[in-house]
Amino acid sequence: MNRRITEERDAVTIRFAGDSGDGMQLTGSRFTDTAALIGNDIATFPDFPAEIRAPAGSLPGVSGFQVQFSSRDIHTPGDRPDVLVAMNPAALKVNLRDLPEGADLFVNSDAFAKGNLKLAGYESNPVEDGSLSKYRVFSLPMTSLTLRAVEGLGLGQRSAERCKNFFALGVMFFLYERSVDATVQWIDQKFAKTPDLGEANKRALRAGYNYADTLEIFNRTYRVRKAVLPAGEYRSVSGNEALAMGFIAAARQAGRTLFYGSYPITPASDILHELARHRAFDVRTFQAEDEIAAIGAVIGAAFGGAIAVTGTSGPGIALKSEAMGLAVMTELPLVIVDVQRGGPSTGLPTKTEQADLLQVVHGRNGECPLPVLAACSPADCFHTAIEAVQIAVRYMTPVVLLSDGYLANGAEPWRVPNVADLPGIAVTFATDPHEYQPYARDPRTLARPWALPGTPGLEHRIGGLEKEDRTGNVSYDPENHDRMVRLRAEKVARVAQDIPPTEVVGAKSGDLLIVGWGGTYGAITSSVEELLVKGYAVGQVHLRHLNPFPSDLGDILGRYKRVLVPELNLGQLRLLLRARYLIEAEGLNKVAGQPFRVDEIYRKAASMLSAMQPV
Amino acid sequence: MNRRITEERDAVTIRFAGDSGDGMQLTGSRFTDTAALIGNDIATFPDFPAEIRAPAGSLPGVSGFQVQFSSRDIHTPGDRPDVLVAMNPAALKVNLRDLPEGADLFVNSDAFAKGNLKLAGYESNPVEDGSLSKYRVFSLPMTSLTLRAVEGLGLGQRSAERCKNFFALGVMFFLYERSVDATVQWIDQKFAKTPDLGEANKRALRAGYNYADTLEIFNRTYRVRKAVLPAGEYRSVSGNEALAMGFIAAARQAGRTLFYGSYPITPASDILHELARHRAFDVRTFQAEDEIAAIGAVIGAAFGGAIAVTGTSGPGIALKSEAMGLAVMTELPLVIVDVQRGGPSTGLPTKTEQADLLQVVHGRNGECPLPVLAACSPADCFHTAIEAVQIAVRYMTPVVLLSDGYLANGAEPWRVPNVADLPGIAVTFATDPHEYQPYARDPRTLARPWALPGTPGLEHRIGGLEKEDRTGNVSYDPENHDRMVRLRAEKVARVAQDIPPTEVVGAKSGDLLIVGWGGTYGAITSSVEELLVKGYAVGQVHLRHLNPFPSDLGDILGRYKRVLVPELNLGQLRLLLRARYLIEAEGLNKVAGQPFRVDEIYRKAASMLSAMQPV
Amino acid sequence: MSTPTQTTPADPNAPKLTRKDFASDQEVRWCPGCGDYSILAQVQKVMPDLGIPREKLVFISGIGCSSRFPYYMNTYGFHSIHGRAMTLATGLKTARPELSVWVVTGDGDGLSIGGNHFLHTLRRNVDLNVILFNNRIYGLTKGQYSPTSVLGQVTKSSPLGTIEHPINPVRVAIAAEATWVGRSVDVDTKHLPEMIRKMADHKGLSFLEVYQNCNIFNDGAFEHFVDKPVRSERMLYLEPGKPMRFGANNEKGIVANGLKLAVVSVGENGAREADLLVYDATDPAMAYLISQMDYPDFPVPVGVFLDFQRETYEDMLLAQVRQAQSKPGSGDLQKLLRGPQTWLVE
Amino acid sequence: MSTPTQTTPADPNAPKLTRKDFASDQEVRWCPGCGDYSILAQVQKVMPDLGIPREKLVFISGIGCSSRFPYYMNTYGFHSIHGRAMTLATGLKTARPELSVWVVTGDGDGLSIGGNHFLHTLRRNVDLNVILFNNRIYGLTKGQYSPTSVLGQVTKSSPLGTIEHPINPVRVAIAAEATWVGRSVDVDTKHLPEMIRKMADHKGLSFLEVYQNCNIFNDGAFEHFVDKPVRSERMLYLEPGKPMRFGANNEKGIVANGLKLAVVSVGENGAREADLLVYDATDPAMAYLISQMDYPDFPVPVGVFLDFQRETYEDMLLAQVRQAQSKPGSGDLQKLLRGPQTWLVE
Ligand SMILES: Cc1ncc(C[n+]2csc(CCOP(=O)(O)OP(=O)(O)O)c2C)c(N)n1
Ligand SMILES: Cc1ncc(C[n+]2csc(CCOP(=O)(O)OP(=O)(O)O)c2C)c(N)n1
Ligand code: SF4
Ligand code: SF4
Ligand SMILES: [Mg+2]
Ligand SMILES: [Mg+2]
Repeated sequence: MNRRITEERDAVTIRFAGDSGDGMQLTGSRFTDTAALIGNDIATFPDFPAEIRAPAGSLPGVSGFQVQFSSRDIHTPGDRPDVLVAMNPAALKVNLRDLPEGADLFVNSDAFAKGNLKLAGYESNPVEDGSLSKYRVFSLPMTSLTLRAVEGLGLGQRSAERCKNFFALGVMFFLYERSVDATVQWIDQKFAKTPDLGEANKRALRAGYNYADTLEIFNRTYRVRKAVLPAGEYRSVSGNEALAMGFIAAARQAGRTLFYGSYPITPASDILHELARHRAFDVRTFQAEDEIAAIGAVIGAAFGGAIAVTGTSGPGIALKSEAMGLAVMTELPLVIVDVQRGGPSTGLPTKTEQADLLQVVHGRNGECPLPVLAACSPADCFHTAIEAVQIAVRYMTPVVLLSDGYLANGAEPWRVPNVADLPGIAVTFATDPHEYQPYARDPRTLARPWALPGTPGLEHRIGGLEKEDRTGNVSYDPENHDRMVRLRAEKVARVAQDIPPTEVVGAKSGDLLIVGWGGTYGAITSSVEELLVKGYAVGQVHLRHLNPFPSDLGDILGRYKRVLVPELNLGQLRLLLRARYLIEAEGLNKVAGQPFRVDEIYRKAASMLSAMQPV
Repeated sequence: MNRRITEERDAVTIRFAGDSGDGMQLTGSRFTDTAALIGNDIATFPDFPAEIRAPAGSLPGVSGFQVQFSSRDIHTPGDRPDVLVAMNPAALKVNLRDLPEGADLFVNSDAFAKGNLKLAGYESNPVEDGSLSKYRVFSLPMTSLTLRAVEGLGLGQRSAERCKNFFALGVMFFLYERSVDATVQWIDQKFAKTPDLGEANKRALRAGYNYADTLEIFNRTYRVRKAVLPAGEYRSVSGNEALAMGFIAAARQAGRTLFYGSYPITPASDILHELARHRAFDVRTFQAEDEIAAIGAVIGAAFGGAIAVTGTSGPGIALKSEAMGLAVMTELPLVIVDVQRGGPSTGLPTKTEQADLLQVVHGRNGECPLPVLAACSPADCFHTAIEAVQIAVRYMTPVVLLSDGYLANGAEPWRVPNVADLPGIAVTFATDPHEYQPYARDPRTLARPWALPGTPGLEHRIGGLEKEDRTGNVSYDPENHDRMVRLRAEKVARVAQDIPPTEVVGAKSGDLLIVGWGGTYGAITSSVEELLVKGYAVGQVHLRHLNPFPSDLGDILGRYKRVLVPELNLGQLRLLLRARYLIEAEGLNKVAGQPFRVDEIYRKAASMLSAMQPV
Repeated sequence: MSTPTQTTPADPNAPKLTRKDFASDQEVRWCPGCGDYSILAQVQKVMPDLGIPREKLVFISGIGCSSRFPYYMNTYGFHSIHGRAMTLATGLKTARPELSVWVVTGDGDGLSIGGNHFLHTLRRNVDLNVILFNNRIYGLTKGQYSPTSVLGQVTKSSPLGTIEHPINPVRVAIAAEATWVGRSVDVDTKHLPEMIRKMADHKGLSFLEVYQNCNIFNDGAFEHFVDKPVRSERMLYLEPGKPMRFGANNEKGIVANGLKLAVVSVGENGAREADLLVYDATDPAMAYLISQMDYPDFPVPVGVFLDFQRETYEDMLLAQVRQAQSKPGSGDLQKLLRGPQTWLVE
Repeated sequence: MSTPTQTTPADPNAPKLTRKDFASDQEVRWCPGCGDYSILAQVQKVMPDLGIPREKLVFISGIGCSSRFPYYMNTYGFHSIHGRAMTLATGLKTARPELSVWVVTGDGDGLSIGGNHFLHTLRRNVDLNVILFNNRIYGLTKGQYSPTSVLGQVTKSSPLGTIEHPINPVRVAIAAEATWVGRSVDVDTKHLPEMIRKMADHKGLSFLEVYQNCNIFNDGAFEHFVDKPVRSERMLYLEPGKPMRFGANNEKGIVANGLKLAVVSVGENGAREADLLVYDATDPAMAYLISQMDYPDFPVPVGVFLDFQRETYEDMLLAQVRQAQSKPGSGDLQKLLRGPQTWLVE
């Protein structure tokens, strides 16, 4: 079809949307992997309901998967889709508000019948009543075309219809000049046990591809060239996968068994699922009866010398907080992962948020300090997991690692690290009965010795009552208590010794510093890039260490006229910065269960900046 | 004995110290009540070990009771005792460090035998080796004199010896010119069932009194006249008693049943014990299987329309935090009492501390705000309890009430309020099905309506998932979530509407403002009184409302050159003040499980002040 | 029996409600084919017969697919937090004994994180009606094993099979000293409503385990004995005071030799009707013994395991209240405030 | 049986330890006369005989008077937080199966706040030795009722008497599918050490309830059947495989008619030795039935209620590990990091 033009694009954002049962998550991932394979940079954002399968066609049942793929380095799944694939009216209704004028809109016309329209709250069919005139609408009878394609395989109506997502995928593959081969292979593996289902899906896929090819309505296809990324071997990785691998790697580097105790909770459960698959690495997963049992077991395992980790989400942290205090008092090394979700209470379990920061910093009885780290991208979860373990064993302290639903489920390309290059993790155990004291301290780190049961002559008792300095015996002595409270605080403060100098992106001083933490990294970075292009004197600091803060942070904050702290909460990091540095930090706060859009941050910063120095 | 001089004192501090089994708490309370009865102002500080009865004669087993009684208005049990009664060597060892030179020291010489001396770690007998020359030592064979006094009653040796605390009490009564009558009556009631024990105690009491009278070594007695207090009927009250009565009164004023759900924990258990005695007021106490069940039941009772309260201490708050989030999300009125103790973890269960402030303000997942109040004296607990209930029902919100071990067990005189003068508590319930919406809001308070099960036509469902504005239906809508998060925050912020103007003691502006909260009120007030006498330009603000802060607080803080925040923690209120008002608040922090001494605060403030304007 | 805490009956003249009156306006959001639909339907069917006014009914749940139940009932409802439904119900019933309080929970919500509250609420005999949807899986979190999952079951969190011996909810309920314990099956539309009616009639806590199919994450967990064709052969309906019989034509029965149970065919090799074990629902030891019957050696017992009387928690509490209030001069607030001893300052 | 998770035996040539070797340097801080002293003494007495090196022993407790226990043992110890001892023990044993892990808890710590962990740790059959000090009161918090306090008991928190039906720890343990369940008494210095030895020998979780006198807040709670003069008449020592006998001269016994138990005097009106119920410690239903015996109708049963084998949690877990590691090429970290699919960027 040489009549057809090929258009170059440097980045495209596609959102697949349909019923929970329509397989949109799968469709999105297949498209993502293919884009990754041909060398695009990618970023994804799956967004699904809390129900397993809300009733077919209903608004709460809509599940979406957004992917941005590009020929340049990108940091987010894109603000607004250039292309929306809507498998039914509900999917259209829910996603239309995000669609910019002129965007491509693909709908499965077969699904726009009375029943579904009513379920979605449409009086009339939007595809026909002209209400979509702002978009380039492609209305394709995906269901019937799919049914025709799989005819003769003797599938039941329902299973046959199920293949329509592959039809939609085929159409997209053609329009964006991707081959179906990788997906065909994937289907062959995946459906090895049910070959006829596999065959049906392959037919649907090819049917979609060929349909798009032969169809007249598409007068152009799009080309998104491979991105120039640092050379190396890449894979696509999600935050939860990266955390699981990070902990396995850390245990391997420390030469210890990995013990992971957890109680399932969205969006942290996948860490447990992933780790449970790796017994070969001597990973001992324990699915506890509740969150308290999970951290209790982890404290016991840490006492026994394992690399001990527990993972949960906000409500689970609330339940673990008493035991976290025990870990602080007994000064045992463990990592507590909080994959944050929308709160308060049960809140919005499948949505993302950053509102647990103050809980993990302050949410325990008594003076109960511990280090807090936050990962900033799916791949970064791997390195943050390793650093969390390093700090835990070096300072003999529980460490909190913050992730969030956006990082946990989102995926990005990851240059696979060479195992030989992984940092070593030195663990030393007390063995000498003569000099051993349970609460003696390392002069640099103030860490107490780690003495494992099984070591002759080091028999000792620890617990949650206040400890006598050095001996660790129970003590109610007033001066001793005051000393121990300050020692525990000082120990955590000293973690700052090992924090590398803070990296400042953009202007090293000037009008505005944007300070962020966690999963907002991508959106902030993209907005800062744009601001710098516009010539604004803006700097960016993204904090990985939230307690203690890096020692150079105060100086850096002082070098700018104004400080903006964008957060998916009501200003929790802002509160800590104001209290610590007494600076007039301003906030950009959104608590909608959704990540920031780049333009939200850009606009806020630009308005602050232009107020100061119009470019 | 007219040879004997009577010396006038305006305030005296006595500390009774002995074994956990020696009945020092009882001795102290008897002396306190007598002092109160004759019209002294009083303040007490019981200080006992975490063990029920540590081994006799051991250092950890020492139990102490300090009382200050005076002819003027006092606010604390006294910094250092003028008189120490030490029933054994361990009691001497533990308490000597607090004893100022020249103080009177009464020891039970019978107890200073080898065994006890060794247990207390004394090489030689301090009473004889001259190491006590700094004090006026009165060494009395209390045990043998007691045994002689109770001879013939046919008591066993052990029970007979048990009476020696009454002997000591008798001595003190004589020296401070108090009659034994009130105590005799008390004994008659208390020992009605075991008259011979009662008789023995009375004999020991009188023996001590007469012994002091006839003994030559006492060349003087002391007179502490009645204090000039506002006219009225007084009783002595402890913080936990006052809380219990406050909640009973609040329920009565609201015309509702009081439901108290709790799991025993020091130092909060006495609230449960006290309330369990008052079924006659339709008090329904529920001793739960754990802290989570306690607050769960309280949330259920609040849903049902009861005045619902749960009480615990720091570790229990940690466990309740998830459920507190549910109460915030469902916007139900309940009160959560935290009687703070030494932490972190199990910490120092019987000692006092103020280190749970940040936990109750920030310790929940998601954006989860609730009002926080703190009582400042034992008697103040009564009024704080009533105010907490008022706020809870008016704003339909859980409210945290902070007390501490020092307030809970300490006692002071309390002018008994007239029931007719108690504030009314208006509770209104939704009844009209036509206009009812579960999450509609009162325009002034933003409270949602309270609709009780049993009301025809108001059937509705609530829960922990995010609610749709007004309807209260489950909603995952991004904009709605953002709106609801801000509505919940705004509702709590509006509680400030009902906070009276902040009272400033001393200079209304000037060099130094001392800001305190909770149980440090007495010590701060006394030190400020002294500072003002010295002519310093110092002001005092004591906060009862810690979230939200009073709306006039910012202005007040601005009127002073420097701000000092004394706290029994590492600076928790200070952190909140700095974050909110960006002021360079300085801290005086002690985390020793002990209350502030007046001179500690005085010295710190004086040093700050004299640096500014030498008087 | 009419006690102070008896739930108030409906006004007899009020028009009888229909099952529709108990359906809320919220659309049901379970997976198509989920066993929860059938349980919901049965509960809505039975409610009108209970003669309890709708506003007096409260459904309280924890978190889980099953725990979404209250949203679909047009009564008062509370979808609380994971594992804690029993505690809210206890507080509500104690504060408002005249209400009819129902708890809906799952095998994870009620027996994993909620196990402790389960134990203590049952022993207190708070007058609640507790229905546990046992699908032997965590549904809402997408398929991890639960405390009732069978040993070796492959799930998301046990890719190599679980290594945890399951608990038997009925057995735990018996040991928790419950006064009414029953079991039924989601699809048994004749037996299930009968059980719901019985538990509602029981004064004191009633606990009903319902085998429920999760067709997404644990499909067919019970089909080997629940499926229509085999049901009569592989399930036994316990009836208090009746001999234990089962089988297509009720021809089989259970005999006990000491504590050893055996299946016999009445009439065959000397087994007589009279030899059959007569079920005694007032004897926990008998209930415990029978709870050990399981397929394939035995038919799976459903029906009423225990049914006897013990005074309820809230009745005993209110008795103390009335007792205290009956004392002359009791409840005088001024007296309380004055305490044991006061003194006057002029 | 020697399994990978068997606790390592001591070096045979090492000098045998004495009970003193197990006393720590911390002074014991229980009230004079507390039953805890006697239990501590018995445990310290038995330890040397177990042949387990001291450094391989770990005592883990929660919070309570009883939970101070680990401080007094010269072994590794962990005084954790209230109700959670079981969870720490599970984590430690799973990470370090070669250790001998003991849990010491109380009726409040283990059965009130810790009830859920109790239930699940028992069913998992983690190879722990659990001793529960049951004094039917909260000691450390100065005398509130506990889940085992008798109905009507007057305590600090129940001035008018409790209104809560107690649970029976042995019964709950049986329903929790425990593989070894026993009961003894603090002052029975012959029987208690025997039980401690037996539980130590059991592979799998062993649970021992010890009636313990709190002479401060619940003095004499057990004296009516424990006191020396009446003990033999009012307590029955269960012995697996032996007929159930008791009495000063062992002249009495227990017979069962179906599920109904009765006390008989052997020899009197036709009761023969052979009629006596022979105790079967492998049958939970029998254990449950016997757990219902109580004074005054029956003697109080102590001894071994249950003793049978089931694979332990940690053995099954390690079996999965070994199984996975036996696969060629398993445990390749680089392979793991590369994942299912990679692509090269030049
Ligand atoms: C404190 C807390 N922990 C964990 C979760 C996650 N969670 C929600 S439901 C559930 C299990 C539900 O299983 P079950 O009770 O059997 O209900 P089902 O979905 O099978 O009906 C879990 C672990 C949560 N919501 N809250
Ligand atoms: C989270 C928490 N809740 C409550 C307490 C208070 N507490 C300490 S021990 C105890 C009960 C102890 O009873 P039991 O386990 O029977 O031990 P005993 O003292 O009787 O030996 C309680 C309620 C606590 N320490 N921590
Ligand atoms: S996941 Fe299972 S239990 Fe949950 S709604 Fe779907 S089918 Fe029902
Ligand atoms: S309070 Fe009771 S249990 Fe605790 S140490 Fe004293 S006697 Fe023993
Ligand atoms: Mg389930
Ligand atoms: Mg106890």
